[in-house]
Amino acid sequence: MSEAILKVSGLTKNFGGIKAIDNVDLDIRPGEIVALIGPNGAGKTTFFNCLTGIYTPSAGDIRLCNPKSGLKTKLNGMKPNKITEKGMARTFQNIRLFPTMSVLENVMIGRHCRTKAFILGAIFRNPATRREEEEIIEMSYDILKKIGLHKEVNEEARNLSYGAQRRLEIGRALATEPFLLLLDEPAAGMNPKETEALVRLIRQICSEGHSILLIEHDMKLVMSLSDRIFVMDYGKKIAQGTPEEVRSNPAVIKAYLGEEVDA
Amino acid sequence: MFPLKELKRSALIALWFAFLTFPIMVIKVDPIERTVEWRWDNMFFIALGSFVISILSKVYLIRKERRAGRKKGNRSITEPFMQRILREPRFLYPLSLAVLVFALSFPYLFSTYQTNIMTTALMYVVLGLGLNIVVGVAGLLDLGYVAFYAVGAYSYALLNMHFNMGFWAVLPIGGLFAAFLGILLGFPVLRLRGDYLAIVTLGFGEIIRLILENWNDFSQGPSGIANIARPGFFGMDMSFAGGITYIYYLVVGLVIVTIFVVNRLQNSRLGRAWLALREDEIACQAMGIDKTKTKLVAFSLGAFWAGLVGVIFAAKTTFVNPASFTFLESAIILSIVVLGGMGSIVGVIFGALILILMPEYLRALSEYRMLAFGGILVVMMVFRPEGLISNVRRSYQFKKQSSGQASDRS
Amino acid sequence: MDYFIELFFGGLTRGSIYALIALGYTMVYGIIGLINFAHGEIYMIGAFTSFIVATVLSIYGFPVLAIVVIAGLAAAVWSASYGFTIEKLAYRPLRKAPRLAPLISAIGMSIFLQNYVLLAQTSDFLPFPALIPEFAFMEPVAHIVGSSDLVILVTTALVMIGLTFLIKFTKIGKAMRATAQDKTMAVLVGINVDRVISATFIIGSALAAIGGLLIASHIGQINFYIGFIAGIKAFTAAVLGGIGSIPGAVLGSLVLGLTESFATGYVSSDYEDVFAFSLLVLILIFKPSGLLGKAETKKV
Amino acid sequence: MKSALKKKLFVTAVALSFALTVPVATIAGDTIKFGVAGAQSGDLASYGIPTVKAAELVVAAYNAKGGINGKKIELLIEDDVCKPEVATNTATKLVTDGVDVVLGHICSGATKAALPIYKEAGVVVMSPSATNPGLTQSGDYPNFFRTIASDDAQAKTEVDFAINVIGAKKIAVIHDKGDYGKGLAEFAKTFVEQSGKAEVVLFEGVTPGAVDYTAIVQKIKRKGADTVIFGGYHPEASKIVSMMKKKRMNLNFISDDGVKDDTFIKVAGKNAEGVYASGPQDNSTNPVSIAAIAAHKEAYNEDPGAFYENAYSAALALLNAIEKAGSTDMAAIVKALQNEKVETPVGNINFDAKGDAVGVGFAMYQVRDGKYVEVK
Repeated sequence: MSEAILKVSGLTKNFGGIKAIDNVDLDIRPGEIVALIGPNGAGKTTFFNCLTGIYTPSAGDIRLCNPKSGLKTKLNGMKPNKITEKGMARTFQNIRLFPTMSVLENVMIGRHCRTKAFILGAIFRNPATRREEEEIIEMSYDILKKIGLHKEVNEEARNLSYGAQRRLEIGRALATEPFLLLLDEPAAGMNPKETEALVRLIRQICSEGHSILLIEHDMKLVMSLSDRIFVMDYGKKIAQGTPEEVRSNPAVIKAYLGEEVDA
Repeated sequence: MFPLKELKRSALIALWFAFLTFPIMVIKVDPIERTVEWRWDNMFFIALGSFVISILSKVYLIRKERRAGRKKGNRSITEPFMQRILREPRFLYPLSLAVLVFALSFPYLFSTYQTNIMTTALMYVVLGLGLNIVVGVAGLLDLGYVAFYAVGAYSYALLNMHFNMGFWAVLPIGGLFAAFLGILLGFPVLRLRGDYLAIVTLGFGEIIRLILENWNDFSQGPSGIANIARPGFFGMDMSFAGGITYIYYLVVGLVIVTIFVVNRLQNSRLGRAWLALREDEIACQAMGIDKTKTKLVAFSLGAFWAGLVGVIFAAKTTFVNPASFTFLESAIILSIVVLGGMGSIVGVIFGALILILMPEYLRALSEYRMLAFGGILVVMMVFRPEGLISNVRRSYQFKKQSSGQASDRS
Repeated sequence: MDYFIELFFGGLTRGSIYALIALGYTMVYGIIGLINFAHGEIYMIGAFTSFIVATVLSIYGFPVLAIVVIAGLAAAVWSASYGFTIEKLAYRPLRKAPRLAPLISAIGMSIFLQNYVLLAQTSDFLPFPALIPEFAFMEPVAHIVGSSDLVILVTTALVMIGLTFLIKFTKIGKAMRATAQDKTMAVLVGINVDRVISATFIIGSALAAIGGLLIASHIGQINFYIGFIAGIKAFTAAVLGGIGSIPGAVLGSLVLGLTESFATGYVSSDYEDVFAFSLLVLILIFKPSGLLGKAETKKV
Repeated sequence: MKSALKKKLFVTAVALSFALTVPVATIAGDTIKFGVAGAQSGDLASYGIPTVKAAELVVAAYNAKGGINGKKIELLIEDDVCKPEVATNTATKLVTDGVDVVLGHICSGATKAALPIYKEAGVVVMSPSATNPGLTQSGDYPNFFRTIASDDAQAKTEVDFAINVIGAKKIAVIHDKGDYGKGLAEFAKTFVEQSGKAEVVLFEGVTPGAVDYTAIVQKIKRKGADTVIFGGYHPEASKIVSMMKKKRMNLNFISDDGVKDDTFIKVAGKNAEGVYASGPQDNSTNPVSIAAIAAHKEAYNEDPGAFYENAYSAALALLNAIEKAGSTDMAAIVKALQNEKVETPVGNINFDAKGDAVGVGFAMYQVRDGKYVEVK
């Protein structure tokens, strides 16, 4: 087995006196689909925000290792855009598309960190810029085809259906050419048919060489898709392992049952 | 028929305004002579005026509702007239050509005075387009834009006075100075959000003006710098009217260049990043866009145009003093952008022409013109909050089968 | 030391003056997120109304105390009416509009109101009657703190306490806080948001009017332009203290007033405003949401 | 009130008709085009409107006599709001309309901006109120004249008075950071320093419109000044004077033409008592001045406003020069202005080579019992 592409050790995040994340370890190996589950408020999204640089972790270590170049980077304290450049992209739980930009442009934004044209290039449109622009459009269109939105290229993103918006977020993240994709509740609000299509899409993306870390509440999706599962509760990691292992873990059952009883 | 209920409502509104304006409109006191003048006729006019306006606006609303009811469902087909013209090249090109021909023949059709006014208006077009990059496209609320304008103007005034530098040499320098200052200021403040940024830029604009006012050794203080050279044309000596026409063409040229550049910028990698930044900063960063750098570029590019126009302003007026660079000036340029339609080039052009030419032609209203100006600003915003002409995003055409064959039109 | 104390009290008075206007700014901003540029004009209208009423009453021979009370009430009532009307006409239709539209509408309203008063009254400066009497017991310290300074200081303190009480403990205050936090939720729990916003404008405007009366009486003159300059400063103060926060507005105003006073006293009044704005920039760089503003938590 | 409104409508209509006139239509020669430019709206309108009235009265009187050399005089009135950038438009408009001479502009900044345009067009300009010394002393504008003395002359009058008459030793020079006030204050400072008899203990500007002047007043006290020389306009002056009274300070307060205005006394009330201000020499015994004021009272039923006499004088001087020169050619008019004396409300004047009126100067006044009284 090759080296982990993401290795998180002892990650802790405090808000005031509250430990939203408490000493969590996690690792992802190339080609894996890993799920992060846990009851509401367990700290999953906070965990994502720490990974992607939106929050600065209070303690711990986040290391990213590019499987192709073997380049290792410590992500703590890095700006979100730098982290994306390093090859880790994400989607958001509460969809954050660019609402009045077109579907195609949303994906084109994802190409930003992989392209170079600047002020002078934009003004003079020299051959290099033009070529780059064509490549951006081409590649973005290919991604739209992959996620099935190529018929809506010029539609404003806010006019898309909920499921389509979620897919567009994935497409936009893919455009940044990540080797690790973080999906925050990608199936939330989808109907069963859309969920099915999403599962196919995630499998396809994974088969194309992107590793995936996802947060999800849809247990059926998680169990059928994931290679390994990490479980969090009250900011702590309470279990990890294959779907079978996790399913039979008493701590996990207690966390979920406890939640159900409470509700 | 007009319902009675609405008449009653309008009557109540009239009463309310009669009450509201009572102390200011009706009573006029002379505290020295200790006399009071009761101007009851004013109350009558106010009541009558608000009654009529309230009825008219109600009629407008009712008709609008009816129209909206009829049109429900096919909104996308009845695209606004202007939008269609802008989207269709077969309309846009001939129209642009006609505008260009008109602009070029303007000095021959109208008097020197009219040309001079038009030059001023066109300068504001460029200022508006520059600020549009900052506010309209990148969404950074800048209330101190006039500072960069002042930097450009004083660059030329000072370099001309001390080193006898010519207009053409200073034109790029003034722009670059302003852009540099934009970076310098932007660095600490651009991480502020929304309205905090607004007040800091406002303060910065005031600081620049106050420095110009107080630092006599540097800027000659409030009495300003006079006798600034007009722009030359290969050393040619020009008559007075010739000079005005010349500056006019110069500004027309600058407008064309600005439109070209701003248009290209908007439809580039950078322009997309600005738009994305305006819509969602966090998502933007997560997509790998360097927030600070992108904002700084927008800020300093906007400043660059202000600097250029500042140089032209100094050359045109041949005199600069700090009084020309007050907050009101920033507010007017901002109004141009918002009124025209944020992010829309054509909108900004319209906005500038309307806002700058309006007070000139409102001169007939003499002392009422600023009142009208303020009122019109409010009314326009209430009726068209998204501006006169909203931005037309570029659309892309793809041939059905092959993915790569992308052709686009702007 | 004497000089320091003099400057300190001078700065305190100046800060209190800003605070009376800044409170309205901060309330409106807190609730609808709008920089209400016309607020300075409301203050000006308050000053004018009290000027007109006071002069008329004094011509008809009313006693001073009655003049103060009636002029103050009239100023509050009319300013509140203007605030209410302006919100309804120029801001309410724009509540769902793009963010900058209400701002431009406010700038337009500010220009309109200035010229309205200019045309209906005069462009000249007018002498404002001294409504605040010279207290005999203040005479020994009059060279440091005058009677009007005292009244302004006390009023500002009372207004701040009253306002804090109103926001914390009354029904309308609670509704205001709810609306400020989340408009949609406020509607869901049965708060009439339109009513609350109107109330905010009414209260803020009435405060500005009281400020108008006190300040004009302190300075002794008014014209149609006083609102603009005072408004910009008050707004700066509100932002400095953390816009949306009531104690913040007062603290910001006092800090601004003291800074200006000491800058003039120990450096030069040439650069008084440069100091004021530089302070603002510095504070915002290190504390991006002002002195007492709540740090914006990024919700992702 | 009614007639004033009618007047405004009339002026408006005139201005409008000019705005619509295409310049080609006007053929030079049938009339003498007499331009009037200055602030006629905005916050400085009160300084510009009296000039318009003076021009109207003088021109009406001339036309009633049959004009000049058989030509009627036509008024072209333009507003510049006292803003330099607007003033260039105003000047362009007047030049385009074929103006022969211009009475204006009112503010120094606007005048400076407009002058090059008139210079190139060969138009003589005479201001009733632009006092910036550079306008005449720089020698840049051979076409410029004025019927008011320049700021440095005024500052000299103030300083001489402060030192020699009231025996000031420690002088605080305060200004309003404006073009006029600061320029004046700088001259005052220089003159005090040159005299060697007194010292400038403080030289600072206040922000116009600021809500409170306590700090600067405390600073004046701390510096131990016995006299304040203030350069600026009356609103700030009355605020400072009142604040000084509030702080129980009793200093000599000397100010300028911008304060020698009855509005100052009205606004400052009893705090104004004892304040000194320099202003144009008293012309109340001059028959031309008496006639000019009487004409204004008859036409408008009120006392004339600021710079009325200067404007009246300028209009008389300009028209007299055209008459004497027998043409509207710039060189001829300039020569006539320099050589031909003319009786005006500000005295029997001609102009020196730089453009300043010979024999027009300043006198000192003091507020006594609510009135400005000349101090001899």
